Amino acid sequence: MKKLINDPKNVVDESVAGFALAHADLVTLSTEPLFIARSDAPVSGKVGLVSGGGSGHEPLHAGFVGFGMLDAAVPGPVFTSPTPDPIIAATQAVDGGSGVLHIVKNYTGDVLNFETAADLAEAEGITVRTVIVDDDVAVKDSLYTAGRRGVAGTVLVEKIAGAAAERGDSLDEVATVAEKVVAQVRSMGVALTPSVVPHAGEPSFTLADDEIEIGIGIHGEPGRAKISLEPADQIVDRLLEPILEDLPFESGDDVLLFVNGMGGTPQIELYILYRRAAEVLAERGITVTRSLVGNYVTALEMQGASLTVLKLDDELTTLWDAPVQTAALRWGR
Amino acid sequence: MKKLINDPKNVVDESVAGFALAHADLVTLSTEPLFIARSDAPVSGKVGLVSGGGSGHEPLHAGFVGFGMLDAAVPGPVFTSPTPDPIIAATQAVDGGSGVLHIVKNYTGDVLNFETAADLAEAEGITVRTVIVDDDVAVKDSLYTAGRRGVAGTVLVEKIAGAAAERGDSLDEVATVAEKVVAQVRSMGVALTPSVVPHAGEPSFTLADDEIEIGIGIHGEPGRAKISLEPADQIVDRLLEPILEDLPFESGDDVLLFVNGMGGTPQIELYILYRRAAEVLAERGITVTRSLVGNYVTALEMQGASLTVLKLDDELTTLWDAPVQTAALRWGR
Amino acid sequence: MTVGTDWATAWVRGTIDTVSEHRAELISLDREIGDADHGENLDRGFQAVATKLDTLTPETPADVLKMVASTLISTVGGASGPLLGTAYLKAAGSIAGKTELGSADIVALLTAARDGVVLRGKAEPGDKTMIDAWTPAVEAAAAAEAAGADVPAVLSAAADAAEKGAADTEPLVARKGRASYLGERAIGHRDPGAQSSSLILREAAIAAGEK
Amino acid sequence: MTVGTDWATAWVRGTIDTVSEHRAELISLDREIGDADHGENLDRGFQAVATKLDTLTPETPADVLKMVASTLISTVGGASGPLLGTAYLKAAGSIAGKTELGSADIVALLTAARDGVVLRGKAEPGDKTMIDAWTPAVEAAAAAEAAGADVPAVLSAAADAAEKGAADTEPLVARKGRASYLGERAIGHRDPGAQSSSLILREAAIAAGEK
Ligand SMILES: Nc1ncnc2c1ncn2[C@@H]1O[C@H](COP(=O)(O)OP(=O)(O)O)[C@@H](O)[C@H]1O
Ligand SMILES: Nc1ncnc2c1ncn2[C@@H]1O[C@H](COP(=O)(O)OP(=O)(O)O)[C@@H](O)[C@H]1O
Ligand SMILES: [Mg+2]
Ligand SMILES: [Mg+2]
Ligand SMILES: [Mg+2]
Ligand SMILES: [Mg+2]
Repeated sequence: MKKLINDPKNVVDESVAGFALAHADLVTLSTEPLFIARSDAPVSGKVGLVSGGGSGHEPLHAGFVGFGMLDAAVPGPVFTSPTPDPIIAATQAVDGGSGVLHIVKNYTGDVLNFETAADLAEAEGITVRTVIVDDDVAVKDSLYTAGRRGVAGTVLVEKIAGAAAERGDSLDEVATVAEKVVAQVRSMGVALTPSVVPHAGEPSFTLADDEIEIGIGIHGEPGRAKISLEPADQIVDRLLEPILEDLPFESGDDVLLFVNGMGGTPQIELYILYRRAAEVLAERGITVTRSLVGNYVTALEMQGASLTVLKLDDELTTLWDAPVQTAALRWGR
Repeated sequence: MKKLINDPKNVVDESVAGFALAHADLVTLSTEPLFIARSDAPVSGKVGLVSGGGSGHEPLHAGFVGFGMLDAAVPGPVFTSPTPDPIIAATQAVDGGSGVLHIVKNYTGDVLNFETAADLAEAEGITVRTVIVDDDVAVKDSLYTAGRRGVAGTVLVEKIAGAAAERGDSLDEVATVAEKVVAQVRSMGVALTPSVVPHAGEPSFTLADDEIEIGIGIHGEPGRAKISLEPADQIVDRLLEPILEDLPFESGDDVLLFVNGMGGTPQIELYILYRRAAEVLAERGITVTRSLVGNYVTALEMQGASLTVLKLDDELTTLWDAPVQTAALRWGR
Repeated sequence: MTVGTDWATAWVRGTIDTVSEHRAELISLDREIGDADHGENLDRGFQAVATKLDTLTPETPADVLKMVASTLISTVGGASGPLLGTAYLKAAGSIAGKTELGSADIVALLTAARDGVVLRGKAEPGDKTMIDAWTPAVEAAAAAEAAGADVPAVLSAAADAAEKGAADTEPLVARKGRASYLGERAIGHRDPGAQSSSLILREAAIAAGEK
Repeated sequence: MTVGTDWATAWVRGTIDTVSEHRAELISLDREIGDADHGENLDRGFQAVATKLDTLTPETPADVLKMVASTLISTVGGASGPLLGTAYLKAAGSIAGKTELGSADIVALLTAARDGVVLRGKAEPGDKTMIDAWTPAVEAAAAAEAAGADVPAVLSAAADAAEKGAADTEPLVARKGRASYLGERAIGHRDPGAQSSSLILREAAIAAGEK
């Protein structure tokens, strides 16, 4: 394991400290308990948005704290949900009197810790609503599993809900928009190499020199199948098929196409994937009206990528286009 | 070699095509010869900015084409300078009548091909000036070498010169600002793992499990020394010392601190480096007034990072802060 | 024969040590079918418990278990933090105010703990979770108590059953937690949470003086 | 004995093949002290030359060399593209208009090529570049011509000297090109550009019928 770290125990604290230093114009840092909040939080009258989860997925979530997106991000240890304490503290810190929305990726740990935090925050008099993101179509038979995982689609939920909150929507309205995004977004990923959790020091899974894992999760949880390495275009077809079938996306739909890098994949490869995905969508009569390409929801240094498709309508498009000013996503100001 | 590619021969063409599709609002693509230009090029009366070089360093350069930065980017084959033809074509495409600045990283191939292109473009009646970026302090004794390499500092040159051009500076003025940035910026990098050029199929160098390469170039050219893996803070100290000594940066200076990922390094590690670098600068009385952290000048999937420090004054700060709208760097609009 | 606050304290001390000793093993079980952090998570939690224990002057066993509950909830995170935290919290509730616990109290405590995990996690037996250690443990403890066993024997029966339950998770497909994403591929691997729960229950028996 | 357009065409055809055969070897030399693309760069260039050659109806050797020059400049990129392109361009210029070349013309051609590389790249002998193949080649050719050698013998002498020159780059520290960043670490590795230039010069001799 070669990493640019000091003591593995301090990875999250030091990284978050560096993040807060580098983006002091956007965020403030709380160390005890650990969370990152918008520097102007709480914004009076605005619905507060809190997300969080295990670290190792950067820029998710701290990179999306700022105007038009999240009010606070709560980083847990690497690949481990944060405990309720910092979630409660972050919820209190960003409550502007109009309630707080928790955006939670669907993992047992995240759901349980946010649930506990929401109960306790409600007990303190803060209205909390929770939206669970579960966009990963790789998980089949969700009745017999912990349910679909929340993966790259989370960024789209955070951006769009953030814009709704910023324009003054009520907590229920923001939650409704967030749920609409969840209902209309689907993702699936592939890994070429595993990632190494710093405190574990060993890869979380192994792949042979010519093997890839289709349907990988963002913690390196195995996916649908290990297969032999194929040309990128075929891999795109393999990922896109279950995504398109699932909603289903249909001819005439307008969509946002999001090619997400898992952390260790060079950008030159992400755009090769984008090219093919755009081609397939065009063949099916689906129009890509918005796009996003880059490392947004990562799994440490994993080599791989995920494809995400979100069905757009006027409301979602307007909210996507609205100004956002965060470390990792910024436009319009 | 596991990569998300199709035929290695088509990597650049397919990736650039995907890029142009994903960012059709910002850029237009020319395929024969291959270059990416601002969608509103040529901007009448504005100095045109053209950069380029081998591919594999994305988002450099195409990711920086757009309002307030480059007018065109010319991608060569992976790690190989483009030939003069596309450089000439790009130069013609973006000439708004006020001349064109070529921003060239200091490698023999880049310098020679841009030089030939500039000669031929001048013969066509376009005034061309060239700025050579050579910020890499890892190369010592530049008298006895091809000179210092142009690395991550190139982004800062492109942003600041782009802002100068956008506000209406003349070609000479834009060139003068670009040269000022070159004079005041210094970088140095480290690699933990090599990158694999698609057509070569093998790593360009090897590092043992506990070895890192200090002073690496962005093509995997070896650096100053192979050493044993150390804690991140020590690595930062090792990189920063030659940078600070070289200009030298002094107590009282305002600087932009730029931590650049080489492509395969997770963001969580980049911010750990940022934290220590900011700490060292503070100890020396140097004030970080602007910052940039991310994968901006990469070497395919190489794991590693570089540190860049730019001495700022009011003019450079204003130009840095000016609006920019490109795929990889965007603010203010 | 009954057990009291000293037993609860000894149980927790034993757990701190056993979790620390088995940290790597639990990480590696979790690497196979999860995300390689279970040992790290529990060790972080029980090290925090160790610090708190030094300053605690508990009057009842419930005081000890309540502290463990809130510390685990505050420091573990992941799935196991709220689940085990709730287990300790409900266990403490079931013996609130008591200073001495007999066999029936122990059965009530174990049952409450298990019910707490089910309440939060909604897992059923056979889902390949920590429930597969807790449920056999509760059943074995109840049977032993019904047969007149004393506290050490009840706890030994619970620990034996939990160990067997953890081992019996190996052939299962998981239906809860991260391992559920694996489908058939989880077969052949022991559930890390069931394993850690069986370690915890063994310490309860040892603290009561099982031979 | 003189050589003409057929010789120039044969030389270029031979070069296309030898570059393709040695592609991997040149990549791997460049991997050691550069960026692993020299074989790829030249092969891309000479494959483009191959396409052009099929449609070219050259009247003089200079026509052939000019086409090679502009094709390499347009397709190779990197350092070697403009350098070798200039070499061919200047070589063509030195024999402009001639249809038959004697020994003195060959020496002039080689000298012009070498001077072109120096003009663009500013390298000196001993800098561990392609110049270390070209300069001994020019000198050996001039010496052979002065001693009355015919064209094949002049070109053979040049190719022999270039081969030796390429081998002699091995102990050198580089002072130009990417390898210069390596300092002492370049020692022990042959310069890829010197090697490819020696391959090119050998084809010139073979095309002239060297035995
Ligand atoms: N719904 C659930 N009910 C009961 N136990 C569960 C449930 N989900 C997960 N677990 C237990 O939690 C263990 C994993 O804990 P841990 O690795 O610490 O958390 P995480 O899965 O968040 O990384 C699993 O081995 C399993 O025993
Ligand atoms: N300044 C120079 N003068 C002469 N030859 C040079 C010079 N710089 C580099 N070369 C030659 O170019 C060769 C490398 O070519 P190539 O690998 O194709 O280009 P790049 O270095 O741009 O990747 C070197 O081996 C060397 O012989
Ligand atoms: Mg976890
Ligand atoms: Mg090259
Ligand atoms: Mg786990
Ligand atoms: Mg090369």
